[in-house]
Amino acid sequence: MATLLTAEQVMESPRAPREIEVPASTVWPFVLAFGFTLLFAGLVTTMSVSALGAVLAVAGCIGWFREVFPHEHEEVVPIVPEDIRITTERRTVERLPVAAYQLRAWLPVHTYPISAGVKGGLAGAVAMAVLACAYGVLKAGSIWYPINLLAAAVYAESLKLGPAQLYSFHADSFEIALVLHLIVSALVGLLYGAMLPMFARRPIVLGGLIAPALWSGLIYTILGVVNPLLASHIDWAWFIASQVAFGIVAGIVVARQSRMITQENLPFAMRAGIEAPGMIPPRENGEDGQ
Amino acid sequence: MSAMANSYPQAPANWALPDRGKVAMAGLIIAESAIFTIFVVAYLFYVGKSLTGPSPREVLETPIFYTICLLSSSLTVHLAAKSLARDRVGAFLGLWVLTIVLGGAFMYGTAQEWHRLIYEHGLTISTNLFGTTYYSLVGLHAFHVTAGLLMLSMVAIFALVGRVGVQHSRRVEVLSMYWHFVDAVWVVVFTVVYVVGR
Amino acid sequence: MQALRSTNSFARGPLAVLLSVIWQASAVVGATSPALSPTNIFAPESTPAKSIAHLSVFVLIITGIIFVVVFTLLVYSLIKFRGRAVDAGREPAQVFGSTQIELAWTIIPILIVVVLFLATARVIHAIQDAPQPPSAIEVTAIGHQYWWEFRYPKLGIVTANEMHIPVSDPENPTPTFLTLLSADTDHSFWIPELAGKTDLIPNHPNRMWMDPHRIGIFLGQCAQYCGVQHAKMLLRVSVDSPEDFAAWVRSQQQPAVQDASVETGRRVFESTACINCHAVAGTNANGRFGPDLTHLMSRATIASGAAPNTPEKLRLWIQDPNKIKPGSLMPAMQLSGTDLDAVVSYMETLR
Amino acid sequence: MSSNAITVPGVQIDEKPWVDTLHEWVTTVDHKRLGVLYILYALLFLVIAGVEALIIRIQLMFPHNHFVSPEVFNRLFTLHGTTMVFFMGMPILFGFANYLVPLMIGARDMAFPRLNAFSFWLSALGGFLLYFSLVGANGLYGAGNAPDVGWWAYAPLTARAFSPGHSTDYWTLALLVSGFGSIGTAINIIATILCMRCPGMKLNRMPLLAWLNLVMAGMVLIAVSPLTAAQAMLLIDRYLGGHFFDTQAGGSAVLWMHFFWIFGHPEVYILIIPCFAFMSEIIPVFSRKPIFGYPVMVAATLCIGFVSMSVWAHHMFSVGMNSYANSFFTITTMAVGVPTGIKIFNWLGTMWGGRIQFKVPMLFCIAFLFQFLIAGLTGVMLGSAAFASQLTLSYFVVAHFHYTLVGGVVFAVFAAICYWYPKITGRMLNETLGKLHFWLFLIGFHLTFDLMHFPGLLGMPRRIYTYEPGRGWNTLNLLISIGGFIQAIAILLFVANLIISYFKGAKAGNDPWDAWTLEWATSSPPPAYNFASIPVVASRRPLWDLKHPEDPDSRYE
Ligand code: HEA
Ligand code: HEA
Ligand code: HEC
Ligand code: CUA
Ligand SMILES: [Cu+2]
Repeated sequence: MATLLTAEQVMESPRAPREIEVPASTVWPFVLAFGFTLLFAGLVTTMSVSALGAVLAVAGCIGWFREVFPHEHEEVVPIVPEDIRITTERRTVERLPVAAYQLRAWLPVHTYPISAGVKGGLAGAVAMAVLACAYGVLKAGSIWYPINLLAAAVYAESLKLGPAQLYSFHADSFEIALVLHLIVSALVGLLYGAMLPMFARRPIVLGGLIAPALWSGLIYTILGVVNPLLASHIDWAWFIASQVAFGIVAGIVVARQSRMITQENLPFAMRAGIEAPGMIPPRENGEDGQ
Repeated sequence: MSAMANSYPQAPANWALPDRGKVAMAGLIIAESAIFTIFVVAYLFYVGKSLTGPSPREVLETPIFYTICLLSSSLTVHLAAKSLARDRVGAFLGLWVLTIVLGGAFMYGTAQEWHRLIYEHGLTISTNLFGTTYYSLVGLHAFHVTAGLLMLSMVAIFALVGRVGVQHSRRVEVLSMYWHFVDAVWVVVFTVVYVVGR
Repeated sequence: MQALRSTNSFARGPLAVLLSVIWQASAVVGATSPALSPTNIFAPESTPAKSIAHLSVFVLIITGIIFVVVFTLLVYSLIKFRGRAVDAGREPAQVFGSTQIELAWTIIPILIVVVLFLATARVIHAIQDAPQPPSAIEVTAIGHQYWWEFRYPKLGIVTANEMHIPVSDPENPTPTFLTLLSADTDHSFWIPELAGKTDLIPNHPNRMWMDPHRIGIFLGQCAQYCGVQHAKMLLRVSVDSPEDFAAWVRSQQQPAVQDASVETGRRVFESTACINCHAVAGTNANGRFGPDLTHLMSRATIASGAAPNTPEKLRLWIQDPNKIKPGSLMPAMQLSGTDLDAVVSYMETLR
Repeated sequence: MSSNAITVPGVQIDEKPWVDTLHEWVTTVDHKRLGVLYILYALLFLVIAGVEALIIRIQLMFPHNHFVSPEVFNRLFTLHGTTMVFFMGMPILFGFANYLVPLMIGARDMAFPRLNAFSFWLSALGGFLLYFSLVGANGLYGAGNAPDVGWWAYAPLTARAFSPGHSTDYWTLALLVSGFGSIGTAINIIATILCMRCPGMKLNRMPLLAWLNLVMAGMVLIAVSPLTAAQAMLLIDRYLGGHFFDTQAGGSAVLWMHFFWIFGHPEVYILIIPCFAFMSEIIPVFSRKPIFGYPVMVAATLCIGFVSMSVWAHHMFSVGMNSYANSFFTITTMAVGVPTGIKIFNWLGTMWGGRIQFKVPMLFCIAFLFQFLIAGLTGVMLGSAAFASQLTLSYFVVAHFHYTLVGGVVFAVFAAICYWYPKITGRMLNETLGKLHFWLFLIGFHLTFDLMHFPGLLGMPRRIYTYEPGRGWNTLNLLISIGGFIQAIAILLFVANLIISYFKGAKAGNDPWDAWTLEWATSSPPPAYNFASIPVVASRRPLWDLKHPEDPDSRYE
């Protein structure tokens, strides 16, 4: 609890000071600054200006030094008694609607740990990779095919691969594709982890179908720019299937992580983990906070 | 108004904040480090890019002895500050003066090296890129050593007339922070100029 | 569009009016048609400029979507949560934050950034690391304070201010590769419809290329501040058909025309300081400080576009360059009236 | 109520002889007075550099216009850019930091009051030194000896060979001198925030303004120092015949670019972060809600500070770096958008569910949000190296940075002045004049700088004193110039408002906005000692706790 005193209280309080010492005004910093500037100004005018600057600077230094040594020069200012009002007209504070039994300051208690999302994302990544490679083996006849295509997103060398080389192993493409795949999957997983509890009704539907559909639509529109090689070789049915596989696996893994409150009757504020004052009677030790 | 506390506020019992002198010196050191970094980068960038001689390999000699002087002055200044904190003013004064002597020796070394470069090898700041970067970097450091020596000497004078006591120990510590910094910079400058730059 | 509708419902305040005007105006002007300007970056005529324009539209769309979304949120909350008189004496619910929401609006932008980066990185690579085919034309462009020097080392041509290059047929590409040098300060080579800009920096040779798909004159100008007359360091690139280009090359390779009727002019030229700064192939004038004048009359403008190449302007220029281009590094030569006329006539024979 | 005249312009000052008043202000070491000095001095330079901009705009109204000579034009944009960044932007923000930080953390003064005065005078005299170039040497004719190398002063244009005389030296020395001042102030701000907080004011309870100024000051240390070093090198070149940037002797022009932008980019965040701080204080108060996501806001600021140290070469996309460097600086540049976006979203989150009061300071904040959004997005376009190779060095860049600097910094500064004016002077600003100022400035701003994007897209380079007709730039430039004059009228109104309200404004009382931070817990203007008794706090909103004792924040922290 913050405390501030009115001036009268200060006056009444036996330990409160009647007057306060503040640093005394002094001209020396100004003199030093002026001398310093003249010192430089001499370079663009004449040397005598620099000489004057040097003299002023030395004087400023000495003056300043004597201002703080042996002790700092202060002057005394009497306290002017004043009536400071700290008050408000706005007396009523509204509350967010929360479930009746959730009498907590921090809402809600149960949310996914961030790691849950990442785990889900990585699991989804595996599922997606399995499907993509399956596609490579079944349809294209080489497990490296989808990997080379993915790498072309960043790696312009891959763009230059002829049709034949697309089917063979390239260490650089492989590394790039792997890193890219893992990073994006982890990020998307994190996003799922954060958003699923907010839209709690059917996590798997949301994460497994709606999100992949949105995502695929997005990719569909931008792929030509981001990865033209992939765009020209893509099989959209398989692509969407692998997105859905990602979503479902990620959703399941996230949902498994901790048993969270998914009651849909909870207000959005709680599902979104909004931090706000609760409806509670004051805590006993409320005074010291933290 | 009912909100007003009606007792004089009590500060939290363990309310301690860092010393402002030290924080400020740390800030200054950060800023100075950035300045030195730029000069060091320029030096390294131009290594071997001079269009004319002389080159560092031809003219530089490694100043081992003076380097040792400067580095050991870090130790003496530390011990001096410690002595003052324990109120042993005599020891403080001795060590402090020793620090100044060591720093002075270093400056003497630099002066000698410059004299040799200028008069024996004709290398000045405008000779070539090496000259420009060398004198700037080493000169910037020498400038800092000189400034440090001036401040150290001032304290020494006050100490000699008996005006320095344990109550000034904090200020002296701040000054010694600066001196350590100047030494640390020398390690970098030394490496860059006399090891990497050749 | 969504933003438009929500602004209309907010039509109470002048803010709304202003915003929708801006929005619509920018939509109109944003659909920049090529006719708008001869230096429109959205009317590309060569591969590098085209891939940049393509990428630009993509970036504009993404940022446009971000704008619409955030703007809608802003306007919505301004309307929905504006303070009302009935709420006097009440504070709204005090909300401190939400980790999940923060996470969401951190990750979505990260993903967007990744996409933008990938799209950009590939275009950079495609433009900057393009190999030079053997059929390429090589030009060395040298920036001088307020004029351009063009050298065609393989063809033995030196010219100034107006560059000629052949049109490049996609079937049989003849791109032009430029080496960019500077004789004094920084400059930047910019023909918006042909390629992005690249600086000309002393001690720092640069490279760029273009493969124009259309015949015509392309305009541009120096883009990097280089001194007093940075503004009048204009560029003209003439993209010629292969035949025209070959003809141009042949004519440029000739030494200067020797025309007996302007003998006096030539003598004045060769006996004044002109020759310290200018070269005319086949004479004793071989200065390099100013533009090569061997084929001066083959150029449509003088002083890098500061004036059209007409006898009057040429006369004015030689009399006092500052009248046309104040700050230009060519001094007024103080020629007498007759000498001046003679020199101008001489210049006019340099085709 | 507050009838206090010990500090800051008060009624009683008028009764003293003016020499005494002057003496008081020159010798003062009070952080509030120094803050006011900073702000007034910066406003003076705002008008000076604004008039320079107006001359620029008159010259560019029509193609082939002859209002000023090319030499004068080049001096004008150099002075305009340099002044606006170094003698308007930085000082005004330092001024607010000086005034507000001690009050907001419950301190009696800055950590080093004398250093504070010294730093202020260095900054101020640096500005005067720069303007002395107008009368130095050649006198006033043709703008005298003023620097004409642009505010980045690229080498080798600054070398003796291309810039004889002293014009470039004025630029260097003025920035060097004020740079020392900036470093001094930054050290002072850091020491104040770390060492002078009132009891209970833990780091995680500090107002965001204090936090953001801490980050800003840290960036000043790391960013302004390289500029100082580079200036020292330039001086060595120009006075001692060194070759750092002498391209004839093997020196590198590109090295200067790197050095300048290692400073220059963080510099723009130094300018914007305190403005973020104003947003973070003003938006909550007029939305009647605490800032959304306080810890995230702090983290995002630190993140911006860090990342912005590694993006400098996005100003050099036309310089001819290899494709890897260009890609690297593309990703880092765009990455800055993420934490910045977080901040924008958090301000929206703060407004969401609040009760927004459209007072003048809040109007400026809303305009800030809208404009900074666009400014940031054009920044992202410039950050895409390939796109940037078309946009860079064109008027599109000029539009981008005026959107950030005027639409961002100047709007935020106006918000801050309108918000804290009652605290500083004890009087309310006139609301009607304020609204008029706001709308006029908004219209002028958008007319000028929205349209400025298009000449850039149509190939108009920056820093040209005149241009060719027939390129589609004419009408746009005319409208842009008109916008500049509307801004000028708005600023005139604002200045008038400041003066009139100072004498005629309603008394403010200590807490006119019903706010929650400590500066509102003392009288307006505050006494020399700030607080009669040092406050003790237990939450981020100490005044909320006092106003709602039944429901204090301290309970939830
Ligand atoms: C206050 C000053 C300020 C600020 C804050 C910024 C912010 C940014 N600037 Fe700007 N800039 C300048 C001042 C400023 N700039 C100046 C003065 C110059 C020119 C100097 C000169 O040449 O004279 C310049 C020049 C400049 C250039 C060089 C142009 C050139 O000369 O070629 C570039 C290039 O990348 C750039 C980029 C950016 C970016 C990416 C940001 C980012 O910080 C913006 C981040 C904000 C957002 C992106 C919007 C909000 C975010 C969201 C809503 C989240 C979603 C968004 C995404 C996922 C993208 N700026
Ligand atoms: C904080 C920084 C800031 C601010 C606020 C401004 C504000 C303005 N700027 Fe500036 N500008 C820069 C920073 C800034 N600028 C920088 C860094 C550059 C780059 C320089 C370089 O290239 O080196 C630049 C460059 C620049 C150019 C490009 C020059 C060129 O490349 O050729 C232009 C052109 O229009 C311009 C215009 C304006 C205008 C019209 C305003 C207006 O918003 C100004 C409004 C203010 C006023 C108008 C003052 C009010 C006046 C009065 C109250 C008095 C009334 C008097 C009369 C009417 C006579 N600026
Ligand atoms: C000190 C050097 C110098 C001298 C002497 C000089 N010039 Fe020039 N001249 C230049 C420069 C530099 C330019 C380019 C100016 C510009 O475009 O900014 C130029 C440009 C020209 C042009 C235009 C060329 C073009 O392609 O646009 C002509 C014609 C010309 N000079 C003729 C002359 C004549 C005739 C004389 C002598 C009477 C002369 N110059 C003397 C330096 C010189
Ligand atoms: Cu050459 Cu600008
Ligand atoms: Cu930048």
